[in-house]
Amino acid sequence: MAEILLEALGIYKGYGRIPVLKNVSLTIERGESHVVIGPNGAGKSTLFKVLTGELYPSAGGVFFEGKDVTRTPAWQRAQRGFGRTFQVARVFQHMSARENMLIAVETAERSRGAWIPPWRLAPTSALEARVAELLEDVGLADRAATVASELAYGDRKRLELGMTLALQPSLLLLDEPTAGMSQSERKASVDLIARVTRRHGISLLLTEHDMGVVFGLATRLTVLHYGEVIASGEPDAVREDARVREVYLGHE
Amino acid sequence: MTHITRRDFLISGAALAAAGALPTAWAQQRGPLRIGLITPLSGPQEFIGSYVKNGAEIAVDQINKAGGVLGRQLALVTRDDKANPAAGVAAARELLTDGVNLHIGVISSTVTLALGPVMQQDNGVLLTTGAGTEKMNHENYTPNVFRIGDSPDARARGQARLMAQRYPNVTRWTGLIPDHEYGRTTWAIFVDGLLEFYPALAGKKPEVLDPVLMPYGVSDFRNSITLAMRQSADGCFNSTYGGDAITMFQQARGFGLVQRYKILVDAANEFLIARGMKSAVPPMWTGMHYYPEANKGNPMSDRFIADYTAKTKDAEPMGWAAEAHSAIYALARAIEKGKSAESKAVIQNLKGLTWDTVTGPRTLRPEDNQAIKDTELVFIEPANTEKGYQVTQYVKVDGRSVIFPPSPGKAMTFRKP
Amino acid sequence: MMPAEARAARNRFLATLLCVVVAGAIFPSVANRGLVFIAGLLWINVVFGLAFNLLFATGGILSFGQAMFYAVGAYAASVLSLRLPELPFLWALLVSGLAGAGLAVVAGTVALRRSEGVYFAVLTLAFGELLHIVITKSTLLGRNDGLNGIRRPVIDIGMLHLDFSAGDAFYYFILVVCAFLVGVLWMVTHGAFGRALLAIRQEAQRAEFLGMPVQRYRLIAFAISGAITAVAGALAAPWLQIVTPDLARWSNSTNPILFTLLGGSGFFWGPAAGAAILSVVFYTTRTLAGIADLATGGMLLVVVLSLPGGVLGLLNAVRQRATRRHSGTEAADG
Amino acid sequence: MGLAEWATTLVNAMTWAMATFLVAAGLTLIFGILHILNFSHGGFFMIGAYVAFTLLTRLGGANSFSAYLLAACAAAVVVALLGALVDRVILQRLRRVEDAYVLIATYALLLVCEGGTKLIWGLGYQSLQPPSPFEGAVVVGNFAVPAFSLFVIGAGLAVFAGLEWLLGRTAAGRLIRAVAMDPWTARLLGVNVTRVFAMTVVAGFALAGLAGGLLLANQSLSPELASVFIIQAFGVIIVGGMGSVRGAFLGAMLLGLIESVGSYILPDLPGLLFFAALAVILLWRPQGLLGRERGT
Repeated sequence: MAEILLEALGIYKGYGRIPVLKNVSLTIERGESHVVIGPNGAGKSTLFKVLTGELYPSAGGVFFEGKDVTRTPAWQRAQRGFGRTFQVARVFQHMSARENMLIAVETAERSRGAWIPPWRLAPTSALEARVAELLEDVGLADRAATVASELAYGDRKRLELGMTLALQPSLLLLDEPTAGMSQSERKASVDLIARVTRRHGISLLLTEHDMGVVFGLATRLTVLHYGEVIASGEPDAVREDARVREVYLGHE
Repeated sequence: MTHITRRDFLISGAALAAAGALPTAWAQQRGPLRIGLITPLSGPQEFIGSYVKNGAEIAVDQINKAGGVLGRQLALVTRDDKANPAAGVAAARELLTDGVNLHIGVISSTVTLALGPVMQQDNGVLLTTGAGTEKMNHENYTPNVFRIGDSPDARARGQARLMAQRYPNVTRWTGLIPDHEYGRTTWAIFVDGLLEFYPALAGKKPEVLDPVLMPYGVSDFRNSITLAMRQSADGCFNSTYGGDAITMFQQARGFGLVQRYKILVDAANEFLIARGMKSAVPPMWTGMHYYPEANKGNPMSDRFIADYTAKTKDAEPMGWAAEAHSAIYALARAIEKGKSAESKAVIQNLKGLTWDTVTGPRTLRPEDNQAIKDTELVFIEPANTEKGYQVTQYVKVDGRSVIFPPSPGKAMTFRKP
Repeated sequence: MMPAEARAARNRFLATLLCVVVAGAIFPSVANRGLVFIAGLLWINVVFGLAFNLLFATGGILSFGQAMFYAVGAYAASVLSLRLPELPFLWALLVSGLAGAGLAVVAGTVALRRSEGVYFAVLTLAFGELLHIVITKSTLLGRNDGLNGIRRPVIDIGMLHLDFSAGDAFYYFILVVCAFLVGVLWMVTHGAFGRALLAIRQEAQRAEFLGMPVQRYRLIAFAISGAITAVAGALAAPWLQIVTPDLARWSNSTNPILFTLLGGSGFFWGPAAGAAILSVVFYTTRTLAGIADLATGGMLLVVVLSLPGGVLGLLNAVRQRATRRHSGTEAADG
Repeated sequence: MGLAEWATTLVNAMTWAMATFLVAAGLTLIFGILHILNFSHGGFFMIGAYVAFTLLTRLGGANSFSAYLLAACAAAVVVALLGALVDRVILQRLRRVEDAYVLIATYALLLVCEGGTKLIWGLGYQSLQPPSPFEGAVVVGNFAVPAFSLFVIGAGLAVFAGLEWLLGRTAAGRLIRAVAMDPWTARLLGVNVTRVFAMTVVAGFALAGLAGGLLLANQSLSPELASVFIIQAFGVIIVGGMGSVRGAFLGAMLLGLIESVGSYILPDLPGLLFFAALAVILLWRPQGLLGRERGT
């Protein structure tokens, strides 16, 4: 059995009196692409927030590379190798794609303990090269100078993904990476995600609605229903699972 | 109010024009002799500034009608010091480099203290018309700054002396003292006076209680009033001022505080409290820069009141108006005496100058630039007049009998109980 | 921003700064000393405003307590010059800066728990009032009377012996130090740290998930602003030769905000322009008895309502329209 | 201290508290809905006081209780109209801009209030004695309470009760609370948010005017009055939790007690404990007693 990268044990989380996650546990092994699915309100986003450190669970623990990170603030998780994108792409709207990427690269440098003089106006050529390379990676080289707010939605999502890759994460957490995309864009971004994760040997956790995307990427599926894991395993196995068919695919 | 303000605006506009238009040298020689009037024309202290302005303008008009000084007319160059040191220094330095070396006005202590070094460095002269700080002729004495009115020691010791004379049996004293430097100083001086004059004049040793410290600039004095209610004193010295004083006495009425004292003496509110509270004013002695009734028959005073009433429809100006008036006359006399408006000569001739004012003759003490004048006190009582109050007694205490000897450069020292 | 552009931007800034300094340097020879005094205050106010705008425009933090840093600096310099006259003034400046930074860290750690807009403003305002009370109650700081008789310094650096105690010599010292501080602020704003702050301002959560310690960065920005403001205050003390507790009050905290909004927060030089305009306004209204409050208030309202981009924003718009019309006519001609 | 002293201290505390609450109520109401810290609130409180003063001195009846109340209501109406004007001309235009602009706009408005007051009513100090039923003292056993203190306390409680009813029990109140919770959703549900905002501003200003009228006999009247209450009112709403009327009520009573007890145990440092308490509370609960924690 491969090494466990991220492990969540008995997560409970509720807003006020309403419980959202009830005793949720899941593991992500190095190299796998783990997709969490579930109908709206199943608690996918909340689970996602707990794993990334945006929220802390009311009970249970999160372990990364064997270390307890349950209450580690998000920025420290990011420095340890979490890479996270948002359902609605979040980038620095008033900066060009290049500047966005530069921020990510410089932050990554700092996280690695490199000293960047606060007063340095322009990045070193090394960083410049890295920025260019990343933009190339996500296919935005030709839009480097475009201000983020003027980028097409799909491009913005890819920019965000690229910025996350700049951190050279060991685990990539994508919240509905293709939400709001056209079919063709979906296809493209699935390929992109598959490519980069494979190239850099990045493990993947994502929540998704679109079944095409799910079965295109997943090496393991976890099904969340009303805040509980009702099935987890090989995609095909899950697909055959009676309860899943009943509660989940029934909804399709 | 509106039309006065517009008129002020026009006047100062003209002054500005005069200041700007005339090339300095020429102005110095033939044009009007310009005198800087630096005083608050905005912010909370504008109220005081308005009296200073009117008083000075009246004096200038009077002197100009009489042919001016050394044949030259006087012109005021007015500046707003916002009762703020930065604005005051900026105004003073502007006027000084513009050739205006003689200044009056400034009633804020901090501005006065801030202008001391400026006047010294840039060879100017300043006559303050009501700044209360004792530091100006002690720790922070400079030969260029004069006070032509009451010094805090003359004022508060004069009040203590009067108390010892009039009320020999009132020997338990307390104070209602705002918790700032000026308040503490006036109390210390008043106590010093009690300790000197009760034994000397009443043959009794006064008993001085801890004063009740009052907050300032607040809406509620009831807690402090309650503390005062816990004391049993016969005499009370009030140093709270203006709006605070009115708020305090108004709230004290509900407690019946003032009735507990046989006598209440107020440091410097003149008619502020009386005008504010009308028939609700507590009966009190209060210190005045100038009380017209007390100076009836002094032609200068009578004429001042006539002109002031004509100018403002107000027959009972606050003392600052008289101070400004006296300051202008002091400058005029000193210039005439030395036949020169140069600072050096003016300072020389101000020192030791005796000149006539609305309060009678005053003398500027050469050692510390402090005027010696009589301390004027009035006793105010509620009355069913249309003003709601009336003055039932007034006295002048001889300034020489109460003022401390000069000690420029040294801090004041007081008798302690 | 390509390195070439970076260099261009830096040179543009240095050129502007040079012009300002030169103008400032020749000013005393053409203006009366009242104006020179006001100009001295103006340079200090320029720093006061720019340090605020580092927080506001770059950091997205609205501080309503800048006066406390100004006051801490002014009082630190005053106490040092009165109690330890032998301490070189440059050291006094340094200590003042550190005091400002220290205070900023203390106040910031509390206030940044509510860093969103007006909450932070109110909390910082409260801290300013607290400091004001502390000053009025402490004898070392001269209570309500403040501290006066603060002498202007004589500075010895190695061979160099500079006497600023006489006349207006200290004006030039203010000018130089302020130019230096403006330079520092420009670097902080446009350098890597400024970039990070700007990113945080635009999308704090994204920045956080990139691994930025967002709150720490905000605190650092607050400390830098506090330190620089305090040094500005320390320069004001010997220039005024008196410091009073009012320096710490919220009425003083409004000043840098006025400068910034008046000049235009979107421009690095905005607060400087605003400070200059306000000085001119106050100088020209200094004799308007009775209506100074109305005039100031009215003018502010007009600016806030009709010039959200500030005066520089207006000029910018005008220039752009001009160029557009120009190119338009060219097109017509061609 | 003895029972009588405790009682006096308590009455003083409540008087301070209710007077401050009267001023703070409108401030915190407007903040709660529009997230505007209205620096000019003190200015309009002052204008309310001047309006009531002018009515009572010109039309007479200065010492009749009903006339006093009527004048206060008139002041509330006048200032409410000014509020409507301010909302129309200034605040509505600043809905979309950053807090700083609104803050400065209200500060500028404060200057205008002060300047205007000086022009209209002059620079001098004035005051009005309480209506005859509330002059003098009420003697209870061995200690006397100023009758006007009781009036101030009563007025404060009444206004608090009124607001509680208005916000809790009426349709308008429900609307206002809905908008306060989440203007976006409210707009989605077809609530005319702009109107609710305007209503709130008018109500807040009316409260300022009412406070001015009710507290007319509490302190002296001069252009300085604008700034007299503002810091303690800020203190009260910060402690209580910005935007919460109940919080302001609690905060006022807490700080009032601290102020009173403080003046008893630290007579040489009047007012210091108020700020000390403010500092401690800020360190302990920056969001205030009833303030909503900031959402993550």
